[in-house]
Amino acid sequence: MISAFLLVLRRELTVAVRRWSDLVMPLMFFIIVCTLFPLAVGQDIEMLNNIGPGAIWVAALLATLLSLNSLFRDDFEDGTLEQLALDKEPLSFMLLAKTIAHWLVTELPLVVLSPVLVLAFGMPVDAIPGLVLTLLAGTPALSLIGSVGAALTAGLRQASGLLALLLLPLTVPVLIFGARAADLAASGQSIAGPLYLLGGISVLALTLAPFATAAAVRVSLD
Amino acid sequence: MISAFLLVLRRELTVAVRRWSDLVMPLMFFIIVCTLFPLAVGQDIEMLNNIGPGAIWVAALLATLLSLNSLFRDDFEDGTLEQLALDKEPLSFMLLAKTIAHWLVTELPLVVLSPVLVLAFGMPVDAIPGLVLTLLAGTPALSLIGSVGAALTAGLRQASGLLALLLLPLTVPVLIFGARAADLAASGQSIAGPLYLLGGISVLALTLAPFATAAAVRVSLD
Amino acid sequence: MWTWFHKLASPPHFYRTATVLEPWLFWPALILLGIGLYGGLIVAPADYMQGDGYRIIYVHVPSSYLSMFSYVTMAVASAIGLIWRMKLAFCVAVACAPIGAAFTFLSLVTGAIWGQPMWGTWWVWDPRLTSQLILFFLYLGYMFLRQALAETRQADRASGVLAVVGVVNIPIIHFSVEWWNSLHQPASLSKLEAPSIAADMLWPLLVMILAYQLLMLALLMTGIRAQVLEREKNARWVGELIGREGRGA
Amino acid sequence: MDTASYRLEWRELALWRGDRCLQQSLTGRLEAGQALTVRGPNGCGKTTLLRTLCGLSQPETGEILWQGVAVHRNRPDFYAHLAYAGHTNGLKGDLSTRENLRFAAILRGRHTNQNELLHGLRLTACADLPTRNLSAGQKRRAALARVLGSGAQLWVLDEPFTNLDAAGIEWLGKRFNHHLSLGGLLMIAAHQASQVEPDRETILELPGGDT
Amino acid sequence: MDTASYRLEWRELALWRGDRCLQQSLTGRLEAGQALTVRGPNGCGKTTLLRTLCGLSQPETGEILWQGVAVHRNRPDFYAHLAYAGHTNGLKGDLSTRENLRFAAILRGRHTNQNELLHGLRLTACADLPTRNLSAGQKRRAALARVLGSGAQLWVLDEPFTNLDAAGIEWLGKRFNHHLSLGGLLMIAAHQASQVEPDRETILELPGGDT
Ligand code: HEM
Ligand SMILES: Nc1ncnc2c1ncn2[C@@H]1O[C@H](COP(=O)(O)OP(=O)(O)OP(=O)(O)O)[C@@H](O)[C@H]1O
Ligand SMILES: Nc1ncnc2c1ncn2[C@@H]1O[C@H](COP(=O)(O)OP(=O)(O)OP(=O)(O)O)[C@@H](O)[C@H]1O
Ligand SMILES: [Mg+2]
Ligand SMILES: [Mg+2]
Repeated sequence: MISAFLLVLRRELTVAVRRWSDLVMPLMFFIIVCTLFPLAVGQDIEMLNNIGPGAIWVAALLATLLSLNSLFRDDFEDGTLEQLALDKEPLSFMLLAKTIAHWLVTELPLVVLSPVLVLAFGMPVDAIPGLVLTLLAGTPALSLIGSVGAALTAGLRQASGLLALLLLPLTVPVLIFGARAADLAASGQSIAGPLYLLGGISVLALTLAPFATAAAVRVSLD
Repeated sequence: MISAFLLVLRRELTVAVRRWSDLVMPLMFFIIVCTLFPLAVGQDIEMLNNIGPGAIWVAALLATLLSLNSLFRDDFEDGTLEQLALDKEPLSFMLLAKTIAHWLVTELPLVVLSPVLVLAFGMPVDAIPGLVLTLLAGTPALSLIGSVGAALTAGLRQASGLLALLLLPLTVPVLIFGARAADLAASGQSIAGPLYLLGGISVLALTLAPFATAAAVRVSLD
Repeated sequence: MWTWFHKLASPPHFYRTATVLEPWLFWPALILLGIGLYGGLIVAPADYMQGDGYRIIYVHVPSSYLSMFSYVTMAVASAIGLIWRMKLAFCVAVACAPIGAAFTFLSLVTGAIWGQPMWGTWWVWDPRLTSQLILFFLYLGYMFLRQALAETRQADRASGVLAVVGVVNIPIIHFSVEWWNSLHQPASLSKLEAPSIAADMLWPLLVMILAYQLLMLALLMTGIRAQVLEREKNARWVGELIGREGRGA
Repeated sequence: MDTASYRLEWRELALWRGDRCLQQSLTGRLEAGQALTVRGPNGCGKTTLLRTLCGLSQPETGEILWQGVAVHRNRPDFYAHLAYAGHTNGLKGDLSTRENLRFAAILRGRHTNQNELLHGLRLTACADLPTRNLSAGQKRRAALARVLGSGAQLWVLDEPFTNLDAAGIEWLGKRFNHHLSLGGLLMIAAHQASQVEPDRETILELPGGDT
Repeated sequence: MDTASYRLEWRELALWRGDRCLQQSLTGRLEAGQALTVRGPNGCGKTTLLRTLCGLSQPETGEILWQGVAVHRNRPDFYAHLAYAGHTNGLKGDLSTRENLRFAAILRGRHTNQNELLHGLRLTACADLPTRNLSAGQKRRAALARVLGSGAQLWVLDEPFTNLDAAGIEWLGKRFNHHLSLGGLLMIAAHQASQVEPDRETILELPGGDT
């Protein structure tokens, strides 16, 4: 089971590297969204400071949405999803590997890049560890919850809007807590509370989402 | 030539209307993205006011990007792009029809709906005409520039991915001028300058983009 | 117990049960609605702070409560359908969605109307309001997903998964007032020992809630019947039913 | 169909994919009323040849002439007489067969009687389903219907018999012969028998394929 | 391959798509060393039957048993013995044939000698190309290689001969017979001859298809 898991993970990463242009898109998008705010809002440092954490979180959520769109669609169309569903290893496990690959490929670069964007918003350097921590704790939940929605819409074309509609209600708590925690971090307060909550949501999603995803994939294939 | 143009346009629209939910979806998506900002940034009305125009433009760009993703990929995979390329009518013309359909289906609803979102950000009602005008002037450029990128990535050669990456930043000027103009409009200033600029970019894109798109499609098919 | 359960779960049998139940739910609902409105609009005194404006509570609170009740019903029915592969359960879930969406919409609209005099604005990005809006999106998502999937069987199971997953939002809505400091009214009814509301104002509210509840169940029966007929339209018993009614008319 | 006699020629074509040379010095012609069947092992370049002749791919060297004029010089005229069906079906999955066909017909400026064609291909019962839901053979039939109803002189078909049942193959063979008897041109790639009357058919056996 | 004798049974299956009933009351069984060839006109439900037997679709009514146990009760055991290739090839276009096969093999916990299989299927020369670039027949071969190298007892193949050249069809037939002689089970849908020795083969002729 573990070996199947690692195998799927490795294949996903290989495919992602071959399609590096798909990989860079969400990242570019993240940067563009973040840089746009200072342009839209103007030079008022205090204001920028204020919206910074929220903006970074929104950008992360949107970048996730952008990339989730094709998480299962390609596999659905070329028939590899079918093959996974016919394997003796539990489907939920292998889909979890796919989701983790998605996180590594899409979310992790955002997290790594976020310190740079903190500077774009003129936030204090001390805010960096807090922001990075909240993103680390919260983005897994985004990927995991997102995978359920992606699995439900795998067989549908032009489903980006539907996907957003399905995912928004489920990801908003993550967004709210994430932005709140990042905000606290920026103003130098303790972020332990919301951070644990975010971590809690991620762990909960980790235990439940794979099963929902597997069920959804089986439905999409029917 | 005109009739082929209209025909492609009609088919694209039929495909979109086929499931009425598809039509409503970009709208829902747009609304959802716009609701994310207040959630993440907090309830401070002045701040919301400030980021409003920028947020609405980001939402529009994102909706465009998400839908462009599949603008030509579907056609490429099911072979209808091949069929268009083999038609006696000029390919660039028919692709322009596709792009216009894309604009009508994805962007126009956003433009129409944007006044409602102005309220979500608590912006003054006077800001509405300005915002709508900037969106009207700027979104065609997004669709047109986007179509070149979509054509390049349809067949997904590595080099084309790179080009698409170069194209994405091209939309940034549109975004910047758009957000700036909307911002001016919201604070009651004259928007003539940026508006002409946006219109200029759109017209330029209209005259050049179709040829680039056609060339890109032929490259993708080879 | 199980035989009874299985008998109830057979579509023709349930169809007949629902047909019998429907009027027994509908008419009491109407009567209670009348009593509740009379009590709420005429008997209950004007509020010393809000004047008559507060009377919208008699619409707002019941519809808010039922918006959540409908969702839970939908999720439970979906779970049953997914686990035991029971088609009837999906009929229940599908019937719940538009009813719940309508109540949610009503709650949002009445809340907004009430908010205008109370808070001086139609809408604020307050946790309770936001989460109620999100509940509305959840209903929409459920219905759009069904719309997008052409085959009923597939739509049932896919939307079922969504409904079950989305149930996590219900506690968030309910407790949002306590978890965040919110503009919105905290729970005033659930504190049973010492209700923070005058008895004259309270009883019409309770009556209204009961009336809404019965109304929701009546609508649910109608919805389920329509679903059952739609799905079983090729079955023999439906043919007989239509034949009989056709002859009767 | 008009009575002018058409002709497609190609000279000294070299087909490359990546850094592999698939075929070299291919020269040939196809005249009105004739069929060319391209055969050869998997991967020898049949599809590449057909796509190159249609102008979808560029040949590495060599030239392709339609009515004596280089094809890339006169796309509109060539494409007005060409109908192609490749390995992919060229159908929009969200549209029904009828809608897909109507679109193709209007684009060509024709108003064929769809019903007769749909009936012949036994697609009547599923003509209003989104083509996404059709069975593999039904999709193939719909793709062929587009070509058969196009009114084009030159049909280029890449493995047209794929996924078809026996009755479908036979019916298609009849249509091929009918098309040829009216002076049409036909070029197919196939692993099965082409169903064309032997005296109308030329077979091009491509060498190659890998070890 | 172990020597236990396997068996797949299905009882009273009803296959529906949308609101159309494709097949009713299908009952049958497949035992070790036997092949079942499903035939029938396009759109009669062959693919749907195969997918249902594999557990990819739910039958409207009826049950499917592997070794006497309902399939959906014991997926892991059933799937450990099953290899399926449908109309889609199940290959990642960005990975090479070798990579695709290696992935499939490791997932099954096997280390077959890829090279021999690739050689038999004449894929050696293009084994390191991304499968997206392969010819139609080569893609099909790669998909078949996955099944042939899986070591599974039950092979379920939907139109395996599609796009294959004559030599490929013959080679595949030999492998089928070899698999059966080792006590394997084979189920295919095909419009061509199945290449299986007649005494091992049962033919299931599905009625239907549309006017
Ligand atoms: C658009 C605006 C509003 C929305 C979306 C909304 C939503 C809700 C919801 C969902 C509930 C049910 C809570 C539960 O049962 O846990 C509720 C209850 C209630 N709402 Fe609102 N509301 C809005 C505006 C208002 C306003 C302006 C007032 C009055 C100042 C108000 C007063 C109440 C009261 C008194 C309850 C009953 C609380 C309880 O006993 O639990 N609401 N509302
Ligand atoms: N939603 C639907 N409503 C009605 N009929 C449908 C629907 N979806 C699919 N069908 C029909 O169901 C059948 C599916 O058949 P299936 O794919 O199993 O055929 P097949 O025997 O494999 O055919 P082929 O030989 O062409 O591969 C087709 O006839 C198709 O038209
Ligand atoms: N980038 C590349 N580098 C090397 N060889 C390539 C490349 N891309 C494609 N090929 C090879 O080119 C050939 C393309 O063949 P083509 O698709 O024309 O074959 P075909 O004759 O139509 O075969 P089939 O009968 O299988 O359809 C294949 O052998 C493929 O492996
Ligand atoms: Mg080929
Ligand atoms: Mg089939």
